[in-house]
Amino acid sequence: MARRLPQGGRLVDRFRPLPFDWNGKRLEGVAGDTLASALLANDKVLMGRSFKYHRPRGVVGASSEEPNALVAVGAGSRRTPNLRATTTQLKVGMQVESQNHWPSLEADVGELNALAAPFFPAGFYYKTFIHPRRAWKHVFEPFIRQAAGLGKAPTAPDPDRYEHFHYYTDVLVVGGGVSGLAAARAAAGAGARVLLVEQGAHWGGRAPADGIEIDGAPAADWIEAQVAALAEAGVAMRLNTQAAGVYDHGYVLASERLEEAPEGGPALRERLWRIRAKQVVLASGAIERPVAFAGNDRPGVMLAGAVRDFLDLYGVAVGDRVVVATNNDDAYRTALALHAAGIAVPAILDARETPTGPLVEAARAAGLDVRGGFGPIRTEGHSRVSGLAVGRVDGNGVGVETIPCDAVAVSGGWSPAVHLWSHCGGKLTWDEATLQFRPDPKRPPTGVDGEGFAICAGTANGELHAVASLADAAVAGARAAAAAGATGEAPAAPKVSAPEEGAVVPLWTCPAKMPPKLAAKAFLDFQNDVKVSDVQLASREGYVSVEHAKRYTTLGMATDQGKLSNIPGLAVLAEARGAPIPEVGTTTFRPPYTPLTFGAITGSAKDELFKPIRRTPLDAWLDRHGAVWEPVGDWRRPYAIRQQGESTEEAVNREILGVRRSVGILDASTLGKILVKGPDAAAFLDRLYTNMMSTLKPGRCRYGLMCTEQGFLFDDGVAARLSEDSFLVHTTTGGADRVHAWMEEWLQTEWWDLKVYVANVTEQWAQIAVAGPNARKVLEKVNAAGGGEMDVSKAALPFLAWAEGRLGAFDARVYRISFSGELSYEIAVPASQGQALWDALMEAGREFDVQPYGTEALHVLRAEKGFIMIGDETDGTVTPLDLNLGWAVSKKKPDFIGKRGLMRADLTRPDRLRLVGLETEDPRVVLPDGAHAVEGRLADGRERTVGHVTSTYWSPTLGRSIAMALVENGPERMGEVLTFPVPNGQPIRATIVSPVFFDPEGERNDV
Amino acid sequence: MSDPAVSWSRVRDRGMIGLRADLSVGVVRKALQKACGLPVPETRRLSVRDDRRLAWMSPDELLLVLPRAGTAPVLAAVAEAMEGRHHLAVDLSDARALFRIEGPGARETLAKGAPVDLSPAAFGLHDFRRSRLGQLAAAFGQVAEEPDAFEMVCFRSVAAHVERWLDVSCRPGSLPGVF
Amino acid sequence: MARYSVFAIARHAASWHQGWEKAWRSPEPKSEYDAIVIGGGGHGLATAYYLAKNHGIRNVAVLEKSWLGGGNTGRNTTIIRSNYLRDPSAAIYELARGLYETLSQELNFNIMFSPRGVLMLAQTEHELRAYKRTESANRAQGIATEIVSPERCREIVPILNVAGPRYPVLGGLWQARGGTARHDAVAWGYARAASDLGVDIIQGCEVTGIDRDANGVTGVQTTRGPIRTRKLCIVVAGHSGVLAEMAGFRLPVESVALQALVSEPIKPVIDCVVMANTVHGYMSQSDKGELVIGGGADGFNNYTQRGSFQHVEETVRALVETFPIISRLRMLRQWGGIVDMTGDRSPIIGPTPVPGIWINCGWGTGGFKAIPGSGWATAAMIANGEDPVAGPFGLERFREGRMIDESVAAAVAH
Amino acid sequence: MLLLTCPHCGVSAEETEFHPGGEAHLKRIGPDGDDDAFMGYLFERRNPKGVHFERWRHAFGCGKWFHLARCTVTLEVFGAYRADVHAPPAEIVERIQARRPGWTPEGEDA
Repeated sequence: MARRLPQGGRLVDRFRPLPFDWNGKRLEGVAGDTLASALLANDKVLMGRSFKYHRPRGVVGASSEEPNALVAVGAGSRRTPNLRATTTQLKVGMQVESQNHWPSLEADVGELNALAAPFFPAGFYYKTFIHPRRAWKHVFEPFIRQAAGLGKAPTAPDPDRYEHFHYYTDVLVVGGGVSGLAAARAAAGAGARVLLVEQGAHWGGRAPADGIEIDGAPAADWIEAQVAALAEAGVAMRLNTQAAGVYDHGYVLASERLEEAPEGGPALRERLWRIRAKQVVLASGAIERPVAFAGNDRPGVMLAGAVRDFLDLYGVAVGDRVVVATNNDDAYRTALALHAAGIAVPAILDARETPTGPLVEAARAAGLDVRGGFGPIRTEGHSRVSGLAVGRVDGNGVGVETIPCDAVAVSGGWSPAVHLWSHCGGKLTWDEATLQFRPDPKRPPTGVDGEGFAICAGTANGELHAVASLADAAVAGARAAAAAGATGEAPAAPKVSAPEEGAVVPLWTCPAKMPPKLAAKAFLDFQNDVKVSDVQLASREGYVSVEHAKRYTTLGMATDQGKLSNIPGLAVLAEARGAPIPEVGTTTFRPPYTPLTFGAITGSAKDELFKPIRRTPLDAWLDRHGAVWEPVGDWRRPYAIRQQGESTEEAVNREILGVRRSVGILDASTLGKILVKGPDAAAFLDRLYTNMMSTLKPGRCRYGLMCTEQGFLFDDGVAARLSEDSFLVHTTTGGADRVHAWMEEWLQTEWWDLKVYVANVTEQWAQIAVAGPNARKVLEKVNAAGGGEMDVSKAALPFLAWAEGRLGAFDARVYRISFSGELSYEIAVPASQGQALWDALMEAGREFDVQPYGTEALHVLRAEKGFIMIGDETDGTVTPLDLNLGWAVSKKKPDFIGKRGLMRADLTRPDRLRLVGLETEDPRVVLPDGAHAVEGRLADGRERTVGHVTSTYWSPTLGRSIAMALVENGPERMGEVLTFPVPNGQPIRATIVSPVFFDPEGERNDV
Repeated sequence: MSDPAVSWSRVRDRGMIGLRADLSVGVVRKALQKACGLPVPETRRLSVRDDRRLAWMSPDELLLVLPRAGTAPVLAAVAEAMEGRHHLAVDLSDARALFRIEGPGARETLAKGAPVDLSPAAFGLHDFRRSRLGQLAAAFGQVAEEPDAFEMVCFRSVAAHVERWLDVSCRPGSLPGVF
Repeated sequence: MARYSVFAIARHAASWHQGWEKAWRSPEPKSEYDAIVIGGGGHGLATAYYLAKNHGIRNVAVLEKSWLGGGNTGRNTTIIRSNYLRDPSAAIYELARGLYETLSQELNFNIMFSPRGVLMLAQTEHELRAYKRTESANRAQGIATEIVSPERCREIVPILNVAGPRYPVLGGLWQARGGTARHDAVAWGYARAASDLGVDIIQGCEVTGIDRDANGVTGVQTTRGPIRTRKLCIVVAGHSGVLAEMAGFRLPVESVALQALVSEPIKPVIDCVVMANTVHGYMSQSDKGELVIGGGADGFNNYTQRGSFQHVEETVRALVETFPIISRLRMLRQWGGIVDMTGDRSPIIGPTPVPGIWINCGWGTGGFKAIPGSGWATAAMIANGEDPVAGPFGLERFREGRMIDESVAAAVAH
Repeated sequence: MLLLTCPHCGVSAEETEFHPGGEAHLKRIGPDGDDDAFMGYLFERRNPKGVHFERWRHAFGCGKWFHLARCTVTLEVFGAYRADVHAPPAEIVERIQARRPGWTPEGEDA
């Protein structure tokens, strides 16, 4: 059985027990445990169920490569699925559940899938479930979806917090093993600014368990000294920080795991480091490879290195009798460690015919039974290994003997962890001698200067032996520092003494030539249940590109991203294709290296920080007085201001009638305001607007249109000439930033000869529209009350004039412009004065029953007058002429933006959609938004549309519905009736009329 | 409730003037220095004198921050000094919001939102930078050291968002502690 | 070619699946073909299939420089919908959607078309009005879409946050018969069926030059030798400009990176496709249980198949706000594809300045959903010289200014 | 995530501070240009696999537009220069030729 040994375990404090729940049962681990070590210590070897066949699965590795031991931690809003038990630190009271089974981990009915396995080969679902057609959606797929999917999502929003942190460094070292420490020491020693990150909770990695000496000291002591020295040297060091992805120009994301939340209160859970490094040293280590043999997925079969880790780091024995199977020397360390800990190692199966070397001899000397040329053929047992049939690796797959055991420690060799290297384009090269894809130093990921910005170090560079690996790491650190501009002398590489190791031989599958029966039980990708037979089948069917094979079998597409399965799978594919491995190639590794929490990517930008809301100076008042908010661009504006017990619709109608009958006030502060100043300001605006602005007199305003180069209308507004050389350009709310950027673009990149400066002063001003027959009276009262002297009479301030001066107690600019058709003033004061002005207007307006109104009333008021609205009447394909605004498109000007575009064939087409008004036959019926008019049918029988509604409202002023529409030849069809089909109802009939429904002569604002 | 190592406040009594002119011209720089009362800063730097700051915004743009009462006189002075020269000077006192972030943790707080190297080695006294704070445009400069103090301007309409952001980013125990 | 079925599987199971034949033939290229399609993605393979199936043109080769479906066909988020505003778009995407419904049967290859519905969220008044306009246009176009209430949105997608503080959901445009399909299977299924009709599927064959004489195209130079033809169709999303240059004309396209990502697999939480365009994110859940997520594209020319992280960040931020329960879930894998962007973000299908050469490109971010319709219409245009569905997408529209612009609304309202 | 250096404020900053603006050195076609020339100006952008001259704006920084010479395949940046010029300056061309032997601006014009 698996158990905690009475002694050993460098990372655990066995005197600090930590109780936790496993599938509802109370278990006990100790401080320093991972979930995996704690579960093994409790003889919980079965930790999960596989994706497809729901086969019982135990832990295979001891780190981030783990494919099987995925668990859910926490409950409710804090439930986090698919966490690796091997990388999750045990915390007191942790609630842990296994996944993907029903009713229970031990008895999962899904396991029946496994019996049917022969009928579920790779790609079986492409070949089945085809008939009957509807069955896929209604029968097969729902079943598949339920069966798939591993863990369950949380049930409520995440209570915890995340944040981002930007960090810049000369050298980033990824990996805190001895290689990473050596590289960091070299880089820092050379004078570079260094950040060192380690995914795990401790420094030094596995070295202490490997019995090597560095600079004459045991690895553990050396590590302790180095960590202290690096901190002393000012190296920034982070544990529990996973470098997730390497991106262009040396951009690296790393996620730092912070403390889990105390019960209740929100915790800062993860910090996403957004690192920009001049050079990146990848000391990410190497990953041990499993071996594919029949039943190799049975709980108890583990990687030899992991078995050693559990023993050395946590004092946990994975079994009482452990068979070791290997093709290299490193696994002997595991055998020796087990033996030394008093655990039986009945045999070491070595694929090499005559293994030799110090480690092998040490094993023999310890009396261990080393069998050259032998390997694992088949496991026995059900949800736990009970025995291993062993045989010749070059045999026919018949076991010569079955060794009783409760664990098997397997090593198929090691592959450098090159994922981060290849995220950003680093290439790999196959090394036949060491049987590994190594980073190709000639083809690194390149940075902004076109030179490489990453260097692999130590085992991550394919230097598996400690002596070479630390030397390599030191060189890498020094090179990185130099490449980052550091000029200092890097310290000498640490001296390592470690036993010689013999060469590795291929051991992808056992036996090498697998009979189909065994191939169908030999797993490559544990989590996705991809077997040797599946890859062979993919090749047989012509899915021979590695990408095809991967996608057809799903090899390497599980949550471990193929860390264990990729290379063995590739070898099996190469074998099946009869091609050498490098010819078959390897797949591209995509970020992230290990899964990255969405919350961490979001950072603090959630809930009220999700996206900034722009607020006007009157926002608070409006909010207090019943505003119903709507987002407009990045602003929020009041759709209507509701009074007690009033519906929004009632409020809108009241506001409209208030304006028409007496007076209303509107917060127009969001309108864009751009100051355009300089000797060439007028000439510049003549090029920007479709109409003439240079003829505008100081003190006057003019409505203008702006088109794109294509000739499509994109913004409109009123420009006021402040002086000979300066204008104030009003834009739409959403258009302010775009128009400002548009102006800068033309001035900087095309017309840099023009002497013009522009400034976006939108937010400097609070702007309030006062509209209605009594508007002037209100202003006069404000004036009187505040002792102002501005003359707002028609004579002094006629329509389309503006004035600057003292209005009441306010220094104001007052514009006689109207978007409602009423007598109307827009008053601009510095934003800090906005609320005071608003209060003064409310006060002065009380006797006229002044109505604050919102955007919907504004829309209806303008529609009653037939004024267009950018975004309603326009959609990026509408010209000013389509909107009967030809009068605002200069014929005189030789050029303006859009003039050439407007000359193109389709824009001069006679039958373009053009703006008209619509009156429904039944005045009470309001046309739906965007309703399309149909006439006759197209060749294919569909109804032919001749136009669509652009704006449609109930007009309380007119006591009927009104609409504006774009209709083929519309203006030529006055009086004709159009038919608008509507969902489940009689088509609506409406008559084409002028879009100006109210006060066509414009008498009301010209007073 | 914020971390002892950092505190922030909204500064409300400042005026701001946006200036545009060709700063490569010596006489222009002299004229502006005279009108503003402090030298035109070098690229990405800040001129500081008492309670006035003049910030480099772009090759042809400056931002003057000063006591509100001083705004109108300086605008007049600029108009006079730049008479006949192509320029733009405009009161932006109400268009921007000003924040002060101070304490040993100020750098790391800003670095949570700004993609800028804020380490002491890279960002020093009177350095000034236009960048972003999270999703927002922001400009900040270091106005004092030991302890560090930064002043930051953003658009007035999003000041509430920035206040909230600073609240969250200054929570106790949330400083990485690497600067 | 032997038919696929559950019985076939059972039969092969007895012999440990040793007896399966190749899914498609991979012959040596002939010296001449009646027609050549450059590009072994979904659009190219579908074009070849319909040339053979609908028009009896079977002496056809598909030349793929790498592996079938290795471009955007194998890199997209597999959304299938036809709820477009403009008539030409609606026509081709609805043709495609209709063909998708029966494609598994047509090809005898389960492409797993799953009409689980596509919901587009309206999160501003302006967006809601725009979707109402689309719904009305769709009715006339014979496409079944409907405007649904926030409550109904919540019923369809229980994990949806309809009352977000920033952009509450005001309603949605719902196309019940939109959905998703297995992207690789679409390429493989077309390849297998086309091969069965006599089309030569040639992988690892890169076109290095295009031969022409006074009368137009005469053939192509490839890494596997010259091949003669008088009919050439270029269908190489992301690299169209390069091929066009070989043929000697320019295209109004720019190649940019578009990114997508998936989460770790979880038990089903979302049944349909949800698109939240105001905040720039869309999400569905694959049959494997992965949340499949996409968002915005880079704004600069890029051939690296790697996008910039801020787009992933923006998309994830948007979706965490829209579906708050995903905050603790994790991104498993992100990747990029190279997409052709045209001046109006609509595709280009039609003849080119070089007689005998047709182009099919510019699908931007939305090509997968169109594959069957695109192949169908392109094949018809090659065979008949014209086609009502493909017709409006010709190059000349850029000269005339006849934009097919789906990005309705140049600006937001006052 | 590109790392770009603004030639105006000299700062090397994250891509998120910039806005891309498409092909550089376009010649604006006005009312007297013919349809083909105008279509070319509006839509027919260079889309090379390799050296690309393009416009960027330091939108969150100094607000200035500038030109960038960049490889669209490796993302190598050859240099940035001011926006108010009609062609890349000699030192940029030299830098490109040093990095991409055989490349010529003329070739670009093909």
